[in-house]
Amino acid sequence: MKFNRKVYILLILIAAALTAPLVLDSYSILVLSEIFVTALFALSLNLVLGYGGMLQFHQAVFLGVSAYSYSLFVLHSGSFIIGIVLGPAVAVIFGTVMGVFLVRLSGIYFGMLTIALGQLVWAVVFKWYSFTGGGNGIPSVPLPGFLSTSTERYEATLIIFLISAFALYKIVNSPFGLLLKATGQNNTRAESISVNTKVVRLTGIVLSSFFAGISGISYVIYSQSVSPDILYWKNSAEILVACLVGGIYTFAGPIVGSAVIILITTIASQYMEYIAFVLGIILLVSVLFMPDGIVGFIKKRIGDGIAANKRYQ
Amino acid sequence: MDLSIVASYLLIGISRGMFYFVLAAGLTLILGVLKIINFAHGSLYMLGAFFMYTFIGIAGQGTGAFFLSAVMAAITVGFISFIIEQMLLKHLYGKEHLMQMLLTYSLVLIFGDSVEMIWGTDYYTVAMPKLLSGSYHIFGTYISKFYLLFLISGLLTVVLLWLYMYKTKLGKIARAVATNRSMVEALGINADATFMYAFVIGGVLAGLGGAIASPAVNITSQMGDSIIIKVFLVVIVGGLGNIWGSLIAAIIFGISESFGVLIFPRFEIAFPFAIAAIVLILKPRGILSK
Amino acid sequence: MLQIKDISKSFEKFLALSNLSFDVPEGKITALIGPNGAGKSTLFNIISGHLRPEKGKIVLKNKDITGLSPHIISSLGIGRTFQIPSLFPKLTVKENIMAAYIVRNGKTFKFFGIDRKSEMAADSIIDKMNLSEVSNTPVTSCSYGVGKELEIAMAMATNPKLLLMDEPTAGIPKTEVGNIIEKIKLLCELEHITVFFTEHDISFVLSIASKIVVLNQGELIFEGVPKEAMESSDVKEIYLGKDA
Amino acid sequence: MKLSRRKFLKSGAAGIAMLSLPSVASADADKIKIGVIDTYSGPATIYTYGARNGFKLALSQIGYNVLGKKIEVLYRNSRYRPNIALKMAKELVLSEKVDFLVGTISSAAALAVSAYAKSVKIPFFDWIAMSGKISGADGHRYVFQIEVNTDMSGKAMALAAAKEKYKRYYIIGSDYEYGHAIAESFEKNLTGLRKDVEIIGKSWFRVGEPDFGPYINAILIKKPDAVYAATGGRDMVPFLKYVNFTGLAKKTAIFDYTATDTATTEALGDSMPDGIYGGSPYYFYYPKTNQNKMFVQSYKEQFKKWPVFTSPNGYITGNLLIKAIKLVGAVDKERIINALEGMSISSPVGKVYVRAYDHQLIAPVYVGRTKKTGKYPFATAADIVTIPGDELKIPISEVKRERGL
Repeated sequence: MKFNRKVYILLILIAAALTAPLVLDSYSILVLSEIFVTALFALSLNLVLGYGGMLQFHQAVFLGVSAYSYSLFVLHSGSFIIGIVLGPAVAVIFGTVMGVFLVRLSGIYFGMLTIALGQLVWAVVFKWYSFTGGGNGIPSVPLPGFLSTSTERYEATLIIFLISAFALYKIVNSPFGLLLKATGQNNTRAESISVNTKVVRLTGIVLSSFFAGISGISYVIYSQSVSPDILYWKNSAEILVACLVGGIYTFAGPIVGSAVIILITTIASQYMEYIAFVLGIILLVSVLFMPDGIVGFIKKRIGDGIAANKRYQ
Repeated sequence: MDLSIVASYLLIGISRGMFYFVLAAGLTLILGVLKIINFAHGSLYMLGAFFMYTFIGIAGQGTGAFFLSAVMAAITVGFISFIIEQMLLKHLYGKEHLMQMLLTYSLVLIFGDSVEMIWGTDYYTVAMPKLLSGSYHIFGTYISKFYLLFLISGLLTVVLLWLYMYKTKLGKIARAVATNRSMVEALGINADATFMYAFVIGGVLAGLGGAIASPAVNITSQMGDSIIIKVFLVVIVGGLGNIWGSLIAAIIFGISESFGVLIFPRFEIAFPFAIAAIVLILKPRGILSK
Repeated sequence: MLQIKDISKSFEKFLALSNLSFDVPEGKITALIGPNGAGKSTLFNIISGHLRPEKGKIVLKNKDITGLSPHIISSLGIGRTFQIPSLFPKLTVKENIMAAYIVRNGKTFKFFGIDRKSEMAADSIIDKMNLSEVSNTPVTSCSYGVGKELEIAMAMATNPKLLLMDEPTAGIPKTEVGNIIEKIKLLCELEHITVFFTEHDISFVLSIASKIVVLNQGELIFEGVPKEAMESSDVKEIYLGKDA
Repeated sequence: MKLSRRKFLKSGAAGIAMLSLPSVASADADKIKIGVIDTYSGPATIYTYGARNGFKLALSQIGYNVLGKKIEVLYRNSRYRPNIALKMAKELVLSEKVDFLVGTISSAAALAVSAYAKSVKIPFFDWIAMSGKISGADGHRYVFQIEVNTDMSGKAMALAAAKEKYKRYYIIGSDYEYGHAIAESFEKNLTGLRKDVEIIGKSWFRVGEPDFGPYINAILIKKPDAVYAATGGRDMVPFLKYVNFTGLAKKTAIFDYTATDTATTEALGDSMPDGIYGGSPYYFYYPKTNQNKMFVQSYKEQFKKWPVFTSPNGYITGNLLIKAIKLVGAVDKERIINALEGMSISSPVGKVYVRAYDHQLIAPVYVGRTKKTGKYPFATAADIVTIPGDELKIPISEVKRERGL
């Protein structure tokens, strides 16, 4: 197998991430696992946003529904394995039911419906005091035995992220991925080459809700508590910002975006009060000057670089 | 329930609806003309209330001072919208709508914190002007005079918007741009001017909404959040970009809420979202569409 | 091959097509001509399923396809090219073509791996249309001409029985027009594809079409061979004005 | 498995996160670190600054030093969001290595931080959030409730209401944890004391509701003898403003916990209606003991403001902690917790103590009616009745039942 420079760097990074707990203090490990949770969540959004070209303004519903399903199930029945499977399953059910209605619309209407449906789920979870704990949510969610120490929890979020990211990468580069991208870029043309665009977009939404469901489980492992906040639309807006800052038309964009946003907010929150202001400025600068995001920007630089030295060879 | 109670609820419902319309009109105008959701609309509403607090501090407590401050606050927010449009939004017109919407969301984050930097984190409240405090004894119950403010500003908005849209050249172009922008540009008309006016009028209305609500609410950086979600839903039900549709939807929301206190069970907060979702699914163009 | 049976279509008050009937013979090149706004694009959108007619039927080889959704009509063998090249901007030329093959090979829901068959098929069309040099460049950075040719390549990839071409020579410099004509002839004779294209430049039509259908304000003015079209007074009237 | 060359590098960007975070603290022995998490923006600030100032006063009175160790206090603004409060608690414990956690006006945040404190065995003092679950159902060894909770305050208001002649009550409140908890406790206690009392209606408005018109109109139509309003920190002032300009206070008696508290009356100024029944664990002008006078005097000197009902909580929290550390003679958390259990302390509201079983502060509630006496630019509580803590505390058997033991 011929490996090249890029794959080596990747393997080094993964090895470093796996061994991080030996090197870093426990707070940095906690922040790292938050990054892996958010990065997977952002990747799941970007499947429909960047590739599928759909304005999904409320992806947090799928993460929240999965986290709540796991927590409520485990609290009442206690069997972890079923809980872990149930989370993404419930997310997929929500993804399918919402998707069936969403694919009938496009553009702004699609976006508005995601907000309306998402906030409907938030309102029910927020108000169903007796079942979901209402505003308090579930302060402490039991986890399986093998996730009792923070290092084990960190490794779990990392492994979940690596496997899911690899799967998503494969999907994005699969025949289905190509058709999803095509439908996202030009729905009419896709129809005229016999692509059933409604079904392709629906499949995209369902897949994205599945991976958001997995990130919901990863979230519970990381935070060990759930509150209706995770279902509020602002949570979805924050992840949208992460995708854009990273670059929505690249695979790694959402990962880099999530890492940058979380690192900046974590470091900033230790020193200053106005984190939202910082995030706002970053988003403003990205939208105006770096619409392709950090990874898009770098790729263009390398791309021009290669093209440039080709001319001189 | 006897007739007078139903009448009292209708009056409260309509005046609440008028308040929602002041905010919804601006949002749907921007949506129709610029084809983007202005997430910053809630922040402009909040700014309206903060400027109102500052101007009332200068102008004093009299009723005349209240209305002067309200107008000043609305104009100030309109001016801020002008700067946003000219300095920021204008550069994105060719680009995808997602970028423009994310730009407005960045303003939500920036305004939220800058308000606390400028006015501090204490919270403010504006005293109710004498003319409007107390209540009328009509329909056998007490209707607070404050609703007068909602009614007047709502009607004012209806009239001014009608004049702008149907009686001014720019308004007609704005309507044309809303239906088919490329055609308008093909005829050599500069659509950008209508974008600027739509965004500024939207800002003025959001500021006015904040100013007239200031006596009744806590003026804080989070005040925009809950109301704006409601206004989004009014715009959806009314039909994106359809100003008169949002007027009817606003009144429906106002009345259903004011009766809701008596009838709806505890899940009352979920109903507006459900209504909006259903309307979007069945009639995406809103209740007035054919 | 394709029968248009008294199709009518109006947009609110504007009557775009009024009970239009004619048929497109199999294995031939048929031209649909008429001044701008005659209803050519509207008819194409009705055939391809993007618009629904108020009245009338579209029959493809005695199968009524009126009102079917665009992707089903396309899968029944009606390919389409657009007046302004409508492609997948961020995908490469090869990926644009592969998309059509993936659907054709039923690999739409293949979530992992690569579809070798589609890749090879796409490569062969790219060689045939000598687009190999731009094969891996995203469409956004390709020239207008490449876009036009890619449209034709993608149409061929869907293995259509009937190809609707919306003004194939639009925006092409005079020198290149011959190249496009060759490609269309190649499609018809070698690949046995029935071609039905719209055009408003008479001279180009006469050299290639074996049947001409002329529209004006949504009504059928003439249907027949090119030679007769030249003599018909009605046709002259639209093109050359009253006193011709 | 051939790793495809081109794009896969990008998904490995997790490496960027490898740079270690600037973790500030090294757990040196000669410093006591306390992490305070609360909401320091928006309407809650009139209460959260009060608690913080009381706490600062207690610590400044011992020069931020105990047993020769310097006391360092870190403040974090959780902006009323539970998941942010939890994240900051983790940052304070793991990165800053704090010895004690203090905080939160929001009950949801208190419950989340309390659960985390239990898992990392760090004592957490809740000084404002009043939900009965904090020391009750979700109580544990590492949480201390230095605040009269909803069970006790609801009972105090019920005791006051039972003395009055009102029979037909209408309950209205903010639709979140605090609103429901205190309304439930009030209803349970009042209907227990007075069999003739009847609840004729209930309605709940969203936190941050801009227009109370319909809710007040519904009350006017039902014409109750009295209204119990369960309004929390963020709706208290706007709600009472509406009550004032609709004249509701003239037509029906109104009971509202902390309506008579200085923070509320000062914020409302002259638009505060007279005659509102309010309960508060503290007023700066009552009780008229000299310890309270000294507390008020040094508080006003240092913070230029009147102390509010949360100020003594902060002050008591500080003094309890200092007394326990001195008793134990070291920053040994387990022994400090044992010392705190049952510890009593003299405070601006007289002698108060921490009940051993559920770490709940047992303190009195003073119920009075708002009156603009002209002595201050805002209304104060008139004809105050003191209800001692022992009369309000919930029997331990009840706490056990709540915890399902």
